[in-house]
Amino acid sequence: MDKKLKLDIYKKIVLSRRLEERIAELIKAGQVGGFMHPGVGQEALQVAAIATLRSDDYMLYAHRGVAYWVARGIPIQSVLCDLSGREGGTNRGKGGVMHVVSPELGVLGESGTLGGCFPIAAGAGMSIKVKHEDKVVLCFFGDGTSNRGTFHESLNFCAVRKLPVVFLCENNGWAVSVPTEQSTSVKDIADRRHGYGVPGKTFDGNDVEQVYDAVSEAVAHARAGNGPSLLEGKTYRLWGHWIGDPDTYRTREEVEKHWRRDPLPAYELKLMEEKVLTDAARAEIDKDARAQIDRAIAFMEKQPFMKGETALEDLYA
Amino acid sequence: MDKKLKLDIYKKIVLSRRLEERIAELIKAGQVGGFMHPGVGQEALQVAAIATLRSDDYMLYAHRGVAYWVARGIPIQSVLCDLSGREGGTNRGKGGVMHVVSPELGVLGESGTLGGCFPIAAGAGMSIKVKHEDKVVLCFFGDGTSNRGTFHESLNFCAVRKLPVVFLCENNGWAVSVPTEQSTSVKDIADRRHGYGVPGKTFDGNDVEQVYDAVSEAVAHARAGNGPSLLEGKTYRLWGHWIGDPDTYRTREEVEKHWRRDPLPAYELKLMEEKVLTDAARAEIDKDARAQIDRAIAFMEKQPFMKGETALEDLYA
Amino acid sequence: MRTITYAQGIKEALEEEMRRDPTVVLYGEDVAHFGGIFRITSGLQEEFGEERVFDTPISENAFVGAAVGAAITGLRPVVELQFADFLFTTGDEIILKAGMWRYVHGGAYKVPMVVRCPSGAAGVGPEHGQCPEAFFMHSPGLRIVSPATPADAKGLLKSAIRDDNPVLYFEHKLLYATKGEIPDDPDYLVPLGKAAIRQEGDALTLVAISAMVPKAMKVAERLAKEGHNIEVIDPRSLNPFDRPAIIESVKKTGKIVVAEESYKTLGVGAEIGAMLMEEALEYLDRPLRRVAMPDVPIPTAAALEQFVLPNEEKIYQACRELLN
Amino acid sequence: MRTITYAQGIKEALEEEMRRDPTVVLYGEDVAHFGGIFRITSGLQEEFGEERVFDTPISENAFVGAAVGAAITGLRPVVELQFADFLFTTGDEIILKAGMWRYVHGGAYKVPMVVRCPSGAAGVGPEHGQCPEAFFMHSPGLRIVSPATPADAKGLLKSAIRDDNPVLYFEHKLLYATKGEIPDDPDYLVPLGKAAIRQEGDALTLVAISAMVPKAMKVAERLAKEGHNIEVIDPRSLNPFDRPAIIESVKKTGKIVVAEESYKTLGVGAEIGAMLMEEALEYLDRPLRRVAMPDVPIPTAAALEQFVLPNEEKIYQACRELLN
Ligand SMILES: Cc1ncc(C[n+]2csc(CCOP(=O)(O)OP(=O)(O)O)c2C)c(N)n1
Ligand SMILES: Cc1ncc(C[n+]2csc(CCOP(=O)(O)OP(=O)(O)O)c2C)c(N)n1
Ligand SMILES: [Mg+2]
Ligand SMILES: [Mg+2]
Repeated sequence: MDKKLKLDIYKKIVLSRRLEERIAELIKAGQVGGFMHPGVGQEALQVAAIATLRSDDYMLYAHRGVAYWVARGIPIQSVLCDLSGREGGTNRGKGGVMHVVSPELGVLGESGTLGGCFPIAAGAGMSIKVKHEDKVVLCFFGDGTSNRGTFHESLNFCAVRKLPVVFLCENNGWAVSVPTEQSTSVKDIADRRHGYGVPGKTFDGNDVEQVYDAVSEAVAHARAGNGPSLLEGKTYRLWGHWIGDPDTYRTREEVEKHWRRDPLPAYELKLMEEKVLTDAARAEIDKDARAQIDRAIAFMEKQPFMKGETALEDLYA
Repeated sequence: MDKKLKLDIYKKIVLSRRLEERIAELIKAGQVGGFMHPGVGQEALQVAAIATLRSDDYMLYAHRGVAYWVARGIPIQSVLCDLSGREGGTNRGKGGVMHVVSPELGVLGESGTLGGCFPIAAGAGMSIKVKHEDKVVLCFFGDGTSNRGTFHESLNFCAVRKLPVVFLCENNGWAVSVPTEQSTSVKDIADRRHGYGVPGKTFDGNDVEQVYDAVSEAVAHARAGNGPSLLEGKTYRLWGHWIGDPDTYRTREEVEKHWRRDPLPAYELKLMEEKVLTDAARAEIDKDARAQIDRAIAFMEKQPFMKGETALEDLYA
Repeated sequence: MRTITYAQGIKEALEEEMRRDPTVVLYGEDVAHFGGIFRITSGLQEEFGEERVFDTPISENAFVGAAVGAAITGLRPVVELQFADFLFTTGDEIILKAGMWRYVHGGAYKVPMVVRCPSGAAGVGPEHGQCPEAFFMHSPGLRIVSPATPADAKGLLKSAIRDDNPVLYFEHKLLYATKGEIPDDPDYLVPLGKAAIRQEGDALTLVAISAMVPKAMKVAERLAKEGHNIEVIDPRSLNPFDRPAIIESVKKTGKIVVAEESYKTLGVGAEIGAMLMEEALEYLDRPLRRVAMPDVPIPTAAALEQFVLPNEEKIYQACRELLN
Repeated sequence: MRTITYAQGIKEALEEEMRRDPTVVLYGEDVAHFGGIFRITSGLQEEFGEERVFDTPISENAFVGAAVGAAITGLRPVVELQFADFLFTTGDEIILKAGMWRYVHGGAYKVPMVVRCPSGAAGVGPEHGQCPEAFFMHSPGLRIVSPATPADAKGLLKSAIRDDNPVLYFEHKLLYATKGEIPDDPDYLVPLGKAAIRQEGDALTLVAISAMVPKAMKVAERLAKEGHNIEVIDPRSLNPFDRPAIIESVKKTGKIVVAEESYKTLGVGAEIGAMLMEEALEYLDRPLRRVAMPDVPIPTAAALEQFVLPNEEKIYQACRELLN
């Protein structure tokens, strides 16, 4: 990882974090609606993983936060318009923030039913293979989602057909109120790779370099035509499951402990130590992120709401 | 395994084999209809596994053959009536031989969609646990069926809730025309246990003692409250997928090779060597099986066909 | 008489039936410790223990299918799906297993189970906001209920739990907070298959399902002020379906509007229309009007959602058209 | 004109479209080496290679869902399910993914895919013998076709493959061996959404779907001999659904019978009845008659299956009743 890449990842983590903070304020103030699952604490995993992709690769994000889109370069103003149901979003009021999309950037969209993503990822892999392309598909999913049957069917399908799909589990320890160990029969979800004879590993999902290395390796494996991998980054959901979650199901101590492992200050510190980042640059990046967000919100607020009757459009091609 | 048990298993294998041969004749002669998937070659696995159960345990059989029912003691005349749509069957013309059932014997029935069995087995396990019983559930399934998503969901569910379910794969090398290695990402399906942290093993499914030992161990584990296991017996489907299958997809050499591993003569030989079986007893057992079948067919032929209007019964309780 | 909310009605039914019958178990995602994402089941695990009230993995096939396995071996499972839409992830388990296990095995087993399905558009888009009753009304072997009031929420759920057949119980998310009276009788049951005449009248028959019922009542009020006494029928249960109640009403009124939140094509209104054409054609003096979702998924943005959703005004207009 | 079977029609459509368009791929259980359990696809792997024609694991969720993923990234997958009933195992993939991926993402993607679904009772019981079209007709975003003749089997499948939307293609098992004429035109297409008037007449409208069409034609012949000239309409496609064709016919005949193999409640006949009640009430001089499966699963034993299945005699009786 060169300096430019590190800084780029850092900036995107900062922008994601600041954006979610603002979105939470907007939602709490009733200024936007939207069914938003915040990703605070998981941005390092999301941004560093996406940084391994080529611009023509495909990705399927999970329901957790904005960092996937920030990382891939979807304009944040479009995300805000999706959130608020205004013109200028990516899905014309249809899918809200659950279905942000960008065909140009290979962002295929999201399945609102958990586990719906796996077969879609397999299918994108299938089309890469049939067309003899050297693209890959990166498919994010949560620890809880790894218990859906589609996980099994798709892993097996991709393995036997050697499809270029990287399955990346964001293990944040919880599925809404249910701790992973209570719902999931293995400690490390990447161990499920033994059921499919595919490579993979478990790593610290809050450590940018570990993420980048592991995902790069899996992406290279896929791109070389060697088939799928199953990866798992251990991370933590620092906020509630959704904005407004009473979050009564876990102790404050547990959450506190994980705030001390927050990947944003951790990466900041690391980059400072490595002299990639200075105090001044840090302040600049933060300021710039906030300014971008201000502009995007200003843009959003000027956009008209999508017209009701457009509900009848976009169904059939 | 004592002598009585060995002989009992042997007799049931013989009866199953003779019965399928007769059913095949009846079907080919157009005397009965029925959607029959013969189990010839897999009877050792089926009969020996079921021999490990207690009379109050539950079982879910797969779609392959009659040996499950013979082993569990469902009268063969009832099976024939199910096959031919006559009164005296177990399901009153509703499910045919796909849905032979016996609540008294804990035979819960079959799911016509592959993989539908796994959640049902999990549910029976759940009820055992809630009622603090010490029963177990034995759930048969094919290698191809192990690729259904319900397999994954149910294994995980049983593992985390420690439900007394023994999942037993009959790996016969084929799913209709598709060889296992082409559809399945692991060589040994029991290896998938590593995705669920449950015990299990792969063994020779044509060897009565290996089957009996492995299943006994898993049943004891479940009965003791230690949760599910995933077992796999390697076997072979000596006949076509269904009666009438053109069977064009595999070489005669392959099939011939497996006929030389046919578990029926193999077990016969073993029991003769062990002096459990004599030539005279063998002839007697065969004769008795044929006589039972003759009687059952005679019974069946005298039974009236189910009346059409009963189609409207048995839907709601 | 007490006043309770619809959510409370559901919870009381669960508590009472679980106290009454130790074979009733309750499970689903987040139902135990957290008390369910709609907070219906809080406190139940404390009272009934971990074996009878528990959280499941995100494995709808396994846990819905497990209800069938549990039901045929002596339990009465009540399963909570987080959203009714997730029924589609369990098509095999609901339609081919729950609905048919008894039949294909010649009546050998009973399948007493309830699947609780929070339904209804509420700003949550196409995969979390459907009212999919009609899909399952087409499928043999299932019972289907869609209560509209707190009393029915309670009384129908208690009946559903006691019923020996699989019941899909649709609880509309936007009704949870609504209030209503309920008799004190601790064994208050509402039978499956009996429609409620919410208001008697002879000018027109308005059939309203689930969250459409309160809207229909407002329309009835408004029309009453305009001199039209309409009859409002809440079928409450879609299988069994109280066909005679609707037919009798139409014989009196000659006019019918059906208001529902399902998609229009082959929504519940389609069956009602066809049934009337079969059995009451000579009594019909005006065309059928169906106020339903147009045949598009439910969009997320508020303006779009409002555009497609049936509402009081749309129901009113449909009635007016027939009354003119 | 040539004479071909329905099965051949399907196969020719696959071959021609795969030759024409390299993005068409075909897969499913046993379709490649074996040529499919109904032997429709034999030889296709030899011609098009392992990448475009392949066998899948028994993983309906994965491979039907994969068709959506492949379709949005530039392929035109044709998936074979072994039995239409297995659609229920893929409810999420069909209804919420294939049907809605385009919509929820604001039209960003096209989803050109076809799922071939062998349908119909044939002595194989409730989980291998259904005609489940009506379930999916209720669901937005899907195209649904049910050809009844060899020419339509071919022409509709070719159109389905070229269509940019997900199409469920229901091929009735008992029609595979039926024969019929087909134009030589190598680009013979039948448009989705256009009903075929199989016979013109003004005494009664008989709408027949899929395997009911040949039975309806026999009934028409019989009635013609008795002096009644009935009109037989084969909708061919259920989404888009050619409503005007039926409405126009009924305006002429005033009487309608619908014959289908779906369950009666909320079968296709329900939508037809409701539609006519909305749009042609004043033309209807006799009640609707629906000849359909009673609301029970399809039993396996021949006598029971025959009892529940709609057949020529039942259709004839329904028509006679209205004509008297
Ligand atoms: C099939 C299905 N079941 C349940 C849900 C509701 N749901 C949404 S997010 C969530 C928790 C997911 O947990 P996990 O996969 O660990 O992801 P995380 O939320 O922790 O990021 C649940 C249960 C859903 N959307 N789809
Ligand atoms: C969900 C589902 N998909 C496909 C089928 C059709 N089918 C019946 S048996 C069979 C092969 C099963 O293979 P396996 O599990 O290995 O069992 P075997 O037949 O070899 O005993 C198939 C594909 C089905 N019944 N259900
Ligand atoms: Mg999680
Ligand atoms: Mg097999």
